[in-house]
Amino acid sequence: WDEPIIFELSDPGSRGILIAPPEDDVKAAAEGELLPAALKRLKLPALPEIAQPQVLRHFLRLSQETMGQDINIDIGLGTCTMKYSPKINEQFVRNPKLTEMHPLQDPASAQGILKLMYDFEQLIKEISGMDAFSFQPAGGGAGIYSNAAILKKYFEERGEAEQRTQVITTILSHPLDSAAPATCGFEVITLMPDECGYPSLESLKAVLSEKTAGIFITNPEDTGVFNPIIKQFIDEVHKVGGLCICDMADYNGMLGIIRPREMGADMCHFNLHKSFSSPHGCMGPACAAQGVTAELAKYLPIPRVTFDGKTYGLDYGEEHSVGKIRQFHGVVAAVVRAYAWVMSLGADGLKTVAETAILNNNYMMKRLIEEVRGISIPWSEVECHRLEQVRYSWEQLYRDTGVCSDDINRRMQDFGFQRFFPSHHPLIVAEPYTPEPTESYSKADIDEYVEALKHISNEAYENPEVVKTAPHRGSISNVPNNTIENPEDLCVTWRVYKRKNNLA
Amino acid sequence: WDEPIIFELSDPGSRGILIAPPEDDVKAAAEGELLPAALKRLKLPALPEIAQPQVLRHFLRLSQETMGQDINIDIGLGTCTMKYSPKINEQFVRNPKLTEMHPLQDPASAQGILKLMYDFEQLIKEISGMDAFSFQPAGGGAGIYSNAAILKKYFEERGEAEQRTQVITTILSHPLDSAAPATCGFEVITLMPDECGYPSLESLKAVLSEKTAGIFITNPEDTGVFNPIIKQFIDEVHKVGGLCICDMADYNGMLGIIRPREMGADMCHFNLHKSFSSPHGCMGPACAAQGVTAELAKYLPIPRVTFDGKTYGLDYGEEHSVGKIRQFHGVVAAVVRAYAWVMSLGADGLKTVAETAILNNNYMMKRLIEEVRGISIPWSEVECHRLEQVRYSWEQLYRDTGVCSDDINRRMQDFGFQRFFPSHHPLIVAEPYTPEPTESYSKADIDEYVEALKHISNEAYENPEVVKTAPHRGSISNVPNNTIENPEDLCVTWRVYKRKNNLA
Amino acid sequence: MAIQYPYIPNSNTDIKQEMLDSLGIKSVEEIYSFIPQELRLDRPLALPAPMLAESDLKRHVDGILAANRTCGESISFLGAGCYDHYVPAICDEINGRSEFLTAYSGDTYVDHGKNQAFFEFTSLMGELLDMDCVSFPTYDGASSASTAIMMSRRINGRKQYIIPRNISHELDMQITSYCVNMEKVYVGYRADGQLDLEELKGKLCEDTACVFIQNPTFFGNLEEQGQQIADLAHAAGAQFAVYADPSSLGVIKPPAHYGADIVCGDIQPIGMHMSYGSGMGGYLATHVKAEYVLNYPHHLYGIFENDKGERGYFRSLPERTSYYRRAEGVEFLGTCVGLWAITAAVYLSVMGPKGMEELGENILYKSNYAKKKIAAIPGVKLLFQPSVSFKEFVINFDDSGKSVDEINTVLRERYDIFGGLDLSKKYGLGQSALYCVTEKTSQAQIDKLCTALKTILAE
Amino acid sequence: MAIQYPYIPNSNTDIKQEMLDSLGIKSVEEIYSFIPQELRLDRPLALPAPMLAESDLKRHVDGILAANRTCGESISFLGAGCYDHYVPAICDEINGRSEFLTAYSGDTYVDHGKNQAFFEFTSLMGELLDMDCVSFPTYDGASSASTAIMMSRRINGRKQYIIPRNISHELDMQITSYCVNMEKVYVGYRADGQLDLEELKGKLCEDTACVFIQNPTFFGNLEEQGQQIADLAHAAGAQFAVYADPSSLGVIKPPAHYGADIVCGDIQPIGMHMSYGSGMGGYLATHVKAEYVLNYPHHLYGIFENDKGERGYFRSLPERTSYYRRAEGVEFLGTCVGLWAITAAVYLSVMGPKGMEELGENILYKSNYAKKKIAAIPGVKLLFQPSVSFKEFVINFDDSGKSVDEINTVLRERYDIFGGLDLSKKYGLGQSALYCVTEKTSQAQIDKLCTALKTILAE
Repeated sequence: WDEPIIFELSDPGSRGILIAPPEDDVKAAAEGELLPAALKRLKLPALPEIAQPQVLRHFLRLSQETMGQDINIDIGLGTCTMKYSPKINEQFVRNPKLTEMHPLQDPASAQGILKLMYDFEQLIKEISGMDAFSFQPAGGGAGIYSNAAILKKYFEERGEAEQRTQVITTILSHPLDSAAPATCGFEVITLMPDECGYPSLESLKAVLSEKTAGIFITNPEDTGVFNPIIKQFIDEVHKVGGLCICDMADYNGMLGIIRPREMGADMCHFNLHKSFSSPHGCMGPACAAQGVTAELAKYLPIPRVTFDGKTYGLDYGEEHSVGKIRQFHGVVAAVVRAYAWVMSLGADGLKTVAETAILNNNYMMKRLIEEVRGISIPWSEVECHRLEQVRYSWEQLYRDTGVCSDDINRRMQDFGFQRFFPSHHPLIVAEPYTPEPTESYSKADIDEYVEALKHISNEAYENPEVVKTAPHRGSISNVPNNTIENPEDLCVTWRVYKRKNNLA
Repeated sequence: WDEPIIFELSDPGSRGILIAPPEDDVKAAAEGELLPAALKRLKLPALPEIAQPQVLRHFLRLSQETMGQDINIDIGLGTCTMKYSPKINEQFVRNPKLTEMHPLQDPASAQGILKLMYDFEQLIKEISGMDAFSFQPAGGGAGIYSNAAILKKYFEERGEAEQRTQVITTILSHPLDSAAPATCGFEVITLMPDECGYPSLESLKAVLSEKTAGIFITNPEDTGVFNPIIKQFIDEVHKVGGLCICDMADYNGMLGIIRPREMGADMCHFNLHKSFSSPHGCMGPACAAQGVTAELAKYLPIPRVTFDGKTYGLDYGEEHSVGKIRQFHGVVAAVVRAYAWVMSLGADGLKTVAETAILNNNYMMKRLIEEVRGISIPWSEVECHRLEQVRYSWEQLYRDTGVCSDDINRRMQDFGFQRFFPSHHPLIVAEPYTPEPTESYSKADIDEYVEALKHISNEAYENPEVVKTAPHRGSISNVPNNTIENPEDLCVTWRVYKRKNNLA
Repeated sequence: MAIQYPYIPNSNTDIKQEMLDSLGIKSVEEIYSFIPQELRLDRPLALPAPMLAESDLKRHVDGILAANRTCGESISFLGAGCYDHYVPAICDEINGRSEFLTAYSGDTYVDHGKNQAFFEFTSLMGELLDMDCVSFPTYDGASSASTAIMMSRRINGRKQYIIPRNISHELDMQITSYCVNMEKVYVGYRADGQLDLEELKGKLCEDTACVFIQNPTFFGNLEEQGQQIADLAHAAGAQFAVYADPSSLGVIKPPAHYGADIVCGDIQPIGMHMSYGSGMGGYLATHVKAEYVLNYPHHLYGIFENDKGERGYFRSLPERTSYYRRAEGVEFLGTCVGLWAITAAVYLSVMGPKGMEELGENILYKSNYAKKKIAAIPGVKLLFQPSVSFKEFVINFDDSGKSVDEINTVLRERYDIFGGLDLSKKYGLGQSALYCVTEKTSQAQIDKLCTALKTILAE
Repeated sequence: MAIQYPYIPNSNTDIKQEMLDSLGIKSVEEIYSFIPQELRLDRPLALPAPMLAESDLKRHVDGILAANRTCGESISFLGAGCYDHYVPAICDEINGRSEFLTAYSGDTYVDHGKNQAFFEFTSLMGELLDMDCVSFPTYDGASSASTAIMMSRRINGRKQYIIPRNISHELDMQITSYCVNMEKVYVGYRADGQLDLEELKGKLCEDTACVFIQNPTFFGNLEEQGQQIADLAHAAGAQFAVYADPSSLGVIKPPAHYGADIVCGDIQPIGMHMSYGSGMGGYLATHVKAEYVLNYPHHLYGIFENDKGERGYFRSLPERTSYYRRAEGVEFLGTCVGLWAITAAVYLSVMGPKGMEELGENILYKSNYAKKKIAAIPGVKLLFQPSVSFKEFVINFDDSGKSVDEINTVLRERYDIFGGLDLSKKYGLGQSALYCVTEKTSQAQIDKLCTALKTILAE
């Protein structure tokens, strides 16, 4: 489709939907103007005016130009855990019994959803080993932030807030394990990996002190490398009085195998829109289930769901809580989906998820390394243990052919695949590539995906131009010059674009 | 997408969904085998075995390779009345309050749907002027057949069944106005058009006799030509004792303007999946609302919905009825949609539908004739009145360039349009082309469509090969040799295809 | 100002004017002024005031439908041709896709995906039925049954069709409506519900076009003499047509295995919601022989391959059809149930062989359990014993002195249970009712029914 | 045999074996055996038995949700940040599309359609707000409010933010959670609900980063002194940030017209179902000036054109963000509410300027009607008169001698009405409740409420 911008479809005067006028009595009750002149909008907003079929067609076409997990073998987006979101769960969240619920209804009229939230808390407590959960954070970042907020509050209540100002993380933990504590006011110390792909215990010890508030750590790291001495890490942090916050966003390879409790975590978060199958929705709405130990439970955001053996309720007690991280109860729809997903699988099913994710990844890793020219795995010299994902490098291919990771990425689309995720910043691995073949893909899917990479690698060696100029079969072709120097050149609205281009 | 046949995705052993085993007590109640050996299926059906994400992906991809009205400017499919099917109406038919209704429930538990069916009958009675309706026929053909069945029954009850064996239709009426009465056992006489595009009164008179059971006539005819002397036609048929059955399938240009009652119809049918906006659903499910005069009401299929001023009921009286045309109550979902659609528009809105359909068509007709080389309109010599659609001819273009209507049709896809409908058989108009720009299209849509035709016409004159070898941007390219000579070469199942091609 | 209708872009006042101007006219009425006044309505339609706002419309329609009491809210034992099977979410997802929902008659190129889905439907049904030729589905099972019978006539030129007395009355009526100019001959059944073979022998003659049976029969029991019936029919030179429930075919022999020539039935059980009967769709299958193939009225979607190895799908042998040959075509062919074909394809793909087997087993166990438990209730008799039944069975209440109507009313009003279909009027079985259980019916629901019946019959 | 999970293709026993073989191992456990035993769970998870059949799962979850009583079933007057507006069917259609529902972070090429929809969201919001820069939306309005305040600090380096006492307590709490290391200063309001300008003047100082207001205020009345507040803030060198309800902007001046520098709020009212609070999403808008642009934490989807005239969309200036700069980035940025951005774009496209105007008018009329009618009930007092209110207003019950809690309980239990939010605990307004009406609220519902209140208060 060569679909115009929605404003270009406007026919002044057309209507996409009509609004009922107020009832006659309601209208009659008005005396004079309802708005003082000072408040009245003088000119209607310049929204487009389009009849309904044309609006529908426009957005349907845009949807077809979008590569959701449902429609492609979405192995490329590593660290994102692109897995199947069962369609039955969408029926649940689209049920008016959920959609028409106001978050401030009296709990007496919300017993269904409160029960479900309460029950899911019991499930995820067992899955994680943690003692209490909040589902209020509406995304992974918010989950980390909420943990940082508890960390702060915890030391405030202990009178150590002034002292414990430092947070430690690793460079290959998710960037938000650094950014969210920083936003919360902590000073962040970042550890670098050694030759195994994770920091040494010594490097950790070197930065621990009475200033240490805690450590925020992703394990496996962003690279898929699992830090096997995580427990020692955590023990060391505990020794200096700090808390340990485990980022379990990418938990898919560990369900039923490894729990934050056994690692020694004081806090953690799980992204329900990743391992627990709530769909990603073009980047949200999402939910981070924030789990803490019993000692820290009182600090969780309010309200918390309660159960007295008969009735479900809400506790709005503010005394110790960090307060609000998101309005109301968070993205409850994600909790509904995650609940349904866990209930559909049970203990054996969850472990099968993890083991299959690990198997898929290791199978693919073997094929890629053995069959695709120019690819390699950093930190695999000693031994190469990976769970559910791997960060590869196209450095060799780039040196050999001049084709870089980004070129390959654009070329993947021509084979009907979503782009791949290269790496978070900073780019420690050169020409990075981080796929994650979750349990939702069949062996045939993985094989098809590997074949495409082989094909592209061969192209790079034989006919690099075709890769460099990709995509060739996408909605648009290569768009160069996509960066701006001057922030005031930013053009994120049609009105600005029109002005710059002298359009009507 | 280059999507394999579903069987090719099979991984033996995989499951797409699991079925609950019977409860333990239920299982325990069984003694020995539940099925005698003679009844037992010995080998499971060779259905594919595929996990759910892969099944979903497969059919989603097939959906993207399908050009629904929602997604394109579907002007081409004339006589089909491709119009907008409002999305709100889909919410109604997907409401469990409808989907979970069994058709044989006691009326006491079905008052909602019965009221809606009853109320819609009142609406369409006024829209048509007819006195009674059945919504049982599940498609236009079934509606015509049901009318033929009443025609037969009517004469049977009058003792004239042996005598009145002939049905008259016109060659440019819908083929089923001929086929359905024939299936019902009538001898069909077909009138040919004169130079105005419809048969002369004389040609009708010449075939009328005491053998005449009735006339089945579409007006406007399949070509968009409106027969202005329809009333005289009907009067003549009535004079010899025959009944008149008007095919109102394509009623879109007449809503609020012309009614079968004023034409003098004894019976008629409306396709709710055309003018009344129920979606076409890849050819059904559909509904023909069958309308008759008071005299014929007792012959309608059973059951009929009744209302005693308080309660809605069902009358299963078989005495005069033609019985069953479809099981239960027909496609009630189409009635729900049509009801909602009519209620959303009202009298003014319906007339606006018709007038806009006429305006759109006449606007497009003017542009095509004036701007597109090689196109013409048969029967336009005397005067060219068309309501909501037109049958054009590409004969001139074909003579000039060798590019035929079918070539142009394939080429339309390259511009993002659904194919066009050429003509029903027999092809009286050479190189026919019958578009119908219903009220759902904007002027911009029509202009875009006309521009494409202009472009293709120019191509035909300048570079005919590109048109002849189309499509170039479709899911597949031109597939020659698609006809079979020997019926036993028919290959409508994968099992036969595999056998023929020696696949595993 | 005139209303600018959201569904009608060119109701836009300015644009309408622009278009009128380009045509050089002042009103649309000028375009149709050639139509005689006597044909034209001289007043506005007398319709209720419209609900122009979508929110009003929604409130209104939802309000009407709210008066329904559904099988999901109550406990239902209704079947009789329309069944409350579980519909996998993925079926609703696919048939709700805008592209499929609003496509129509586009062919090979533009609607490649739709056509492939159709081909997959016929292919999947071919496996389920173990037959090579399956057509695009028609309106409902009764339609396909009618065609099966008329197809027989076209094949052998004979006029009579033999149907059993344990056929659905509604199905019978519809066959009668369609099979005009043919003669219906009934054949009886024995106390155990099996066809009376002796009577059949007596009725078969050289004018028998076909023998038609339902299996399971309308009364739910399985016909065990399929092969004998086939042999008798074939010996008489007649076709043998079987109406089979696709939901049974994961465990029960497909008719082709006991000699059926033509197989038909309804696809509603495999993926379609009941929707007050909206979900019906008829399938028809035969072997690939000319006499059958050329006698289908329906579209036949054939597969072809071009030299690039791309596969495409075409309507094959269209010259048969009424679209090509009008009155001379094979019956008539209209818009049927394409969306249900796609949905059934999704259903069969997601169920697979094991799913169909488990479905069948589940239902067999449930009917067995329900029958046993109900048979133990005083005042109740199970008919057609000891035949095995699938999904449905007949309970007779004659000994209780109560009518089915009375019982069902109490069940509904007091227990929120929809009792089985009342058979007391048309079938000569006294006060009998046809009860249905599916995989959705739980043991608890069956138990609840039994408790209720026990109480009611003891009153 | 092991369960073959439908969601896990390679739980297929044979295929799993094939893959294990190709890796030369016997079990998956071998792959993760390098992980120390002490970290591994040495027992199966103690979870309830799974509901492997989709039909069981559906029955189970539907059964749980059935215990909810919804705002559609009852009559609700709850608002306070989450609103029961009508959601056009087309919004649900688009956000239910598989492609949008399950896409994630694909960029320019592969997710061209998604990115265009994002750009359209920001562009449409730009028109509604009359501002040039709008970011990808964040978690909720409270998040965007927090960023508005922190952005002010980043711009002018000051530490204090001034917020009015008529702010939502939940919003206030969340701002407090996020705006760490800043100082909150409250400013009061007058009896008519307007900000106390004198007090504001006294609080403004050289350490004021910004003045933040809600308009409409949390109590529903409109703040009429926007321009004066802006002038005072600007005179003190502070930013002026306004939290505005997008559903009001078809009739009410956008904050940019009375001097707002930063505008924020929640998009839930424009196309999102309430879903127990799931539908929230925060927008943030400013002018296109470097000091603002570089201080957004969010994605900014810019449009670019290549030499073929094709337009593409990129995340612009990504170096600002925490994804690029970790702890040094502007705040943190995570997965937010992309699907709601697309939905809001559909909503605004289908509503258009007239739709937004009519929506606003409808609500103005309804609040006016409801206020008048309620004010006439003995024992009831309307607060913050004579200020004009939009959608919400505060009723005080002190004169009635009854508590809001008592009243709401009776309303719910006896009349099936959800009364307004109880303000008696946090706001110092005595027994007061915040009532909300939207375009979905009918006159009949308001009348029913009045009748009920009259009866209850007279008891």
